[in-house]
Order: sequence, then structure tokens, then C-alpha cells
Amino acid sequence: MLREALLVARKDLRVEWRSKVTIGHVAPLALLVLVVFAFAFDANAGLLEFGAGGLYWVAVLFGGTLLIQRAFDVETEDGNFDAFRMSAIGAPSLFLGKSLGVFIQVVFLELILGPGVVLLYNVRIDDWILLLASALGGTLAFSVCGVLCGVMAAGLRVRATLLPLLLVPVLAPVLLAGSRAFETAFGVRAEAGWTWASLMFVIAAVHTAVGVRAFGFLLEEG
Amino acid sequence: MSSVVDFHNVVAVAGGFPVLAGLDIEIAKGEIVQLRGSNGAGKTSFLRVCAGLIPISDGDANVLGFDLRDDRRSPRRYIGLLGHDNHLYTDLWVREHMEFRAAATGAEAGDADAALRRLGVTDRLWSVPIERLSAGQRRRVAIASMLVGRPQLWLLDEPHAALDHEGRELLDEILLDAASSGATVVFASHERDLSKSIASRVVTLRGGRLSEDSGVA
Amino acid sequence: MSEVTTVATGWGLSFVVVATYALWVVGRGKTIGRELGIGGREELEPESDSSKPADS
Amino acid sequence: MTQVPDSRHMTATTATRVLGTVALVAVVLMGLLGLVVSPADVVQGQAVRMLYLHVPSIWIAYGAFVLTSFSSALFLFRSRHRHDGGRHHDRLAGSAAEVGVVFAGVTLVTGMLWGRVTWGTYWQWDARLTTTVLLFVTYLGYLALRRLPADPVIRGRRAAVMALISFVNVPIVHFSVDWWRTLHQKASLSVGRRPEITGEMYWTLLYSTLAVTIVASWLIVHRYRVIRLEELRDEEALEALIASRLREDDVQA
Repeated sequence: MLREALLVARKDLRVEWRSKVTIGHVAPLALLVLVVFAFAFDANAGLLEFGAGGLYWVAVLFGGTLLIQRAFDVETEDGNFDAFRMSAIGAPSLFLGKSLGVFIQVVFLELILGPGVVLLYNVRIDDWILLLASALGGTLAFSVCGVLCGVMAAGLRVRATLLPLLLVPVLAPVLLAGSRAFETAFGVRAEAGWTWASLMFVIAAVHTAVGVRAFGFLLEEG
Repeated sequence: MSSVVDFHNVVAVAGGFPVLAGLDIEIAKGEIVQLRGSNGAGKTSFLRVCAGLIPISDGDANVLGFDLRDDRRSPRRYIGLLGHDNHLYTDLWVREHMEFRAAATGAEAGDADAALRRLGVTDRLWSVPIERLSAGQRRRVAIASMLVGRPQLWLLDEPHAALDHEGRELLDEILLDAASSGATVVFASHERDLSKSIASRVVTLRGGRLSEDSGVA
Repeated sequence: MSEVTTVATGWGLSFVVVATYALWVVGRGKTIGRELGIGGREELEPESDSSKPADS
Repeated sequence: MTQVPDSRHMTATTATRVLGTVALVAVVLMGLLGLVVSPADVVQGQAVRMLYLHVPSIWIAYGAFVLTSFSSALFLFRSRHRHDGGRHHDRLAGSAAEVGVVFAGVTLVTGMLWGRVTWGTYWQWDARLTTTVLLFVTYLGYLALRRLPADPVIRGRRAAVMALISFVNVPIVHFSVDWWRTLHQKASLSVGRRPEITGEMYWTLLYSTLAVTIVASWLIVHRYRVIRLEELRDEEALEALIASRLREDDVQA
């Protein structure tokens, strides 16, 4: 199962490497979102610094949703799901592989957004370990929830609008937890950063379990 | 000779439409069957039902000894399906795509190279994104992806479409080879003259049912 | 808004929401029933009050 | 609910007609009790009357969502053993979710108006209201998924998985929002404490819950039957199509 999952993830990263959609389109867009937030808050340094954690995760959500859309368009544009159904790769492996592929791409996105937040919003990092741990937990949770909702909208005419509608409510706790944890890591809030970080790992674990169990139902026709 | 496909009064529904409406057909091992029929007659659906992709809602269907009512997944690993779509990752290079397909079916990377060569896709094209290939070249890569899995049952939907003359002859040769080595081939095609050369049996579908059957040659 | 108006608005809005939904459900049932050509009986006695929704 | 009307009665049967009448009477009585008979609260004044709608609606919304999840799980994991292929569970899940969304809407409307009187603003980032609004949107998404044209089995499975995802998310949403609101701004929470409800108010609330439950059951039963009718219609259309395919064969062969 692990070998197959790695195979799928490697294929997805290869597709990204050849098409450069994450680096070329999504990352600049997400950076632009950070700039637009500054317009919304009238470039008020205090507000931006205080809200930096939340704004970071909203930008991740925005860019990540586009990534997930892309990850499934790749599969549906030439009927590749049929090839998966016919292949030896099981649904759980496909779920884990797609999640891993999305995870690594979102990490790349965050490697660009992170410095963006630090530089543009003048953020000072107090607690590096908490920051990295919560980024890891949040990204894991985002990836598995995203892939679960992504496959449901895959190939539908309304996928572009349906995916965010399904995904954002599911991710609401992750956004909440991520924002609070980052605020603690940035030193603008003195509480419970680690509780929030662990909550994100719990969310990731729960939805991974659901995905491994349920992905097969979403892949079959009837 | 044991039958590879054995359908009895099969009804299959896809998207609220009865794509098969009581189909009876039996196909033996080693046959090369050409499916004919007008658009919407059920050729594509028949292939997809055989592949276990569309569930049957009535009748009995047996493929490679598996009862499709109980188990639509197990026969798949012995089946190669070439659909209307090519099932290609158009962003990838030809070789990368083939490596992935080979690994996904449990074959070696060397098999992928051999399959590409067999289809006349030369090394020159291996490091080219599939996006930049012509329709005919893509079809060849798609057939190579299927070849790599060494299927026992070949299901091909309009395999000759988009191929040039040389490509068609190549494909016919491959299909004949497969059949003589014990595989069974079912392909849908409109082109009567061309297929006469290799099909051992011509079956015509109409309205989701069997309409004419030339019988086993 | 006074307390009483607010309470009245709340009850009224809720009533309208649930009643609209209930009428929609019943209406949809009737439409499809007619399409299916069943429930001719219903058309003979359209004032079957109890099949009308109850609302809160 | 399992026994679908034998297509003579569309969505009503004698039993549900009785249920409908009971619901109607119960609601009238509920209006009288809640708006006239029961006294105004010492602290909250008239605003307490909003709770007679608000609290039962929350209960119905949550109950309906639990029903949806339970039915969806049965649909996914137990439908093999049923001759209807689990359609019953699918229909139940769909109708319960829709009724749940309606009552979640009622919860939000009454909650906001209650807040207007008690807190002075329509919206406080109160844990319960925030959780409810997230659930509301979650199940709107679920219903959007159900509305998509697709094969009934595929659509049912997709919807059922979404229902399970939403269900495991309910406690996560609940605890995270609760944490969020209790970790700071404790003051704003205590301002909006719900009153201790005793005596006549208590009985009114209990009765309202019963009345609203009856109404919701009536709605779920009828929605279920409408879904059944929709399926009947589709099946009939399918049979006609099969018949026409067979004729097509005869004519041309």
C-alpha cells in the first residue's frame, strides 16, 4: 500500500514539475492575497501583525484549494480515473498518494507564503518549534480533507464551485486552530498554542482514517 | 474452449439510461471479436461492463470466470481497456508516463520501453511531453500503456481511430499476436473493410442488444 | 425594535420558513404524483386538510 | 416510514394525516403556551419566548443530522444485505438532512433575534451560534451534492461519505469553537448567559420541543416519500427507455 501511495505521489509531483502550476500560478496568486489583505486593513501595521496567523492560513486555504482542483483535473481530463480503477492500485493507496502529493505541494506554497507573511506584515517569530509543528499539522489536515472533498467534486461540471463549498466548512476548525497556534508562535497571544497544534494533528488523523475507509466508495461507478 | 465473456440477458444502466437492454453474448478464449453498430448502440458500454466499470442491474454476466454481480474488481487486473480517452497524463513525458503505468500494473520499467518500441514510438519521442504529440502518436502511447499490463482480455474502443495506415497495420499485428498467444480481443470499430482482415467474428449491437452475430469463424 | 416586536418577528419568520418548506414538499409530491398518473383520488378531493402541513 | 404509500395516496397516508393534524394542533397550542400563557422572564423579559422556538430547533437540527449520519453509515456498510440496495437509508439521510437544514436556519434566525434583545447585537461570536452556522453551511454543501444529476447509487455513496465526514467533524467544530470562545473574552460570554429556566417556562419549553419534534417527523416522512416518488418516476422513465430500446431492436432487425 505504501509503495503504491508513493508511486501516485511521485507521479503527481512529476506532473507538477513538468507543468509548474503550483510554482508558476498558485504561489504568486497566494502572495497577491497577502498584499490584498494589507489593502483591506489599510496597511495598519498593528492589525496586520496581530492578524498575520489567520491571514497566512486564509492564503493557504485559497492557494491550496486551487491545488486540489488541479490535482483532480489532471486525473479527469483524459479519463485517468478509469485507468486507476483498472490498475492494481487500491483506493486507500490512491487516497494516501494523492494526499501526500498535495501535502508536498502545499508545503512548497507555504515556504513562499511564510517568508511573505514575515516580511510584509513585520512578524517576529517567538517559538519556531510551535510554528513548524502547527504548520505541519495544519498542512496534513488540509491535504487529507482536501483530497477527500476533491474527489467528490472531481470531473463534475460544477467542481470549481462545489469544492470550496464542501471543503471550507470541513476545514473551519483547522483554520481556527492554525490561526491561534500561529498567533502564539508569533508572540501576539500568550495561550494554548500547543493545544491548537495538537488539535490539527487529531483532525488530520481522523480524516485520514475516514479517507482510507471511504475512498473506495467514491471511486467506483455504482 | 472456456468462455471468457458470458453474458445472459444483461441489463446495465448508466446515467439513468439503459445502455445494455438484455444482451446475450458469449466470447471464447482466443477470439478476435469486432463490435459494430450505430452510435449509441451500446458498444462502448459493453466494453465498460466487461471491464467491471459499469455495474449490471439485471441478468448474468461472467468475465474471465468472475461473476460480475459479486465481484467487479478482481477481473480487472487481467483486462486491458483502451477507451475513447487515452488515459494519458498529458503534462508528463512519454517515458515518465509509461514508467508510471508499468509500475501501476506491476510491470517492470523495461517492459514499458519494449511496449513503446513495439508501437513504433521511437526513443526520440520519449523525452517529449505527451501534450506535444500528435493524436496518432498519443493513441500509440495509450496502446503501449495497455500492452505493458499483458492483459488476458483486451477491450478496445475504436482503437484504429486517429492512427495512420502504418499504425493500423501495426495494431492489427499486435492484436493477432495477442490472440494467438491465448488472449481474447474485443474491439469496437466502424470500419468494416479494415477489420475484416483480423476479426474472427463480427457482432452487431443495436439498442443495447445483440442484433447480428457472424458466429465463430 | 422592542422586545415584543422582536419576538413576533422571530416566530413569524420561523413560521414562514417551515410553512414554505412544508408546502413545497407537499406540492412537489403532488406534481410528481400527477406526472406518474397516480393519486387521481387526491384530485377529486383536493381539500384534504390533514395532508396540509403543520407549522411552527 | 418504511411502508411507502402504495402510490395511491401520493405522499399522505391515514397515519400521516393524523400526524399532520396532531402537529397542527400541537403548534397552535405551542403558540398559545409560548406567547400568551407562559410568563415573561424576570431577567430576560419577553425575549425568553424566543427560546421556545430556538432550543427545540437546535435539538431538531442536531437530531436530524445524527439521523442523516446514521442512515448514511448504514447505506455505505449495510446496504449489501438489503434487497432495495440501501435506498431506504439513502432516502432517510436525504430527507433528514434537508429538514435539519431548515431547522438550523430557524435556529440561526431566532438566535440572532434573541441576541439582538439580550446582547444588543444580532451576532455575537457565541460558541453555539458559530457552531450552528458552520453546520448549516456544511449540510448545505451536502444537499448541493445530493442535487447533482448522477446515477442514484453513485450520488448516494458520495453523499453518504460527505455525511460521514461532516459527522466526524461535528465534535471537532464544536470543541474548537467552544475552546476559542472560552479561552478569551470570558466577559462577553457571561453577559449572554442563558437564563435558568424553571416552572412554567420549563414545561413550556419541554412541550415546545415535543411539538416541534412532531412537526419535524411529519416533514421528514413526507420528504422521504417525495424522494421515493422521484425515484419511482425515474424508474418508470427507465422502464420506458428499456421498452423503447427493445422496440428499436425489433423495428430495425
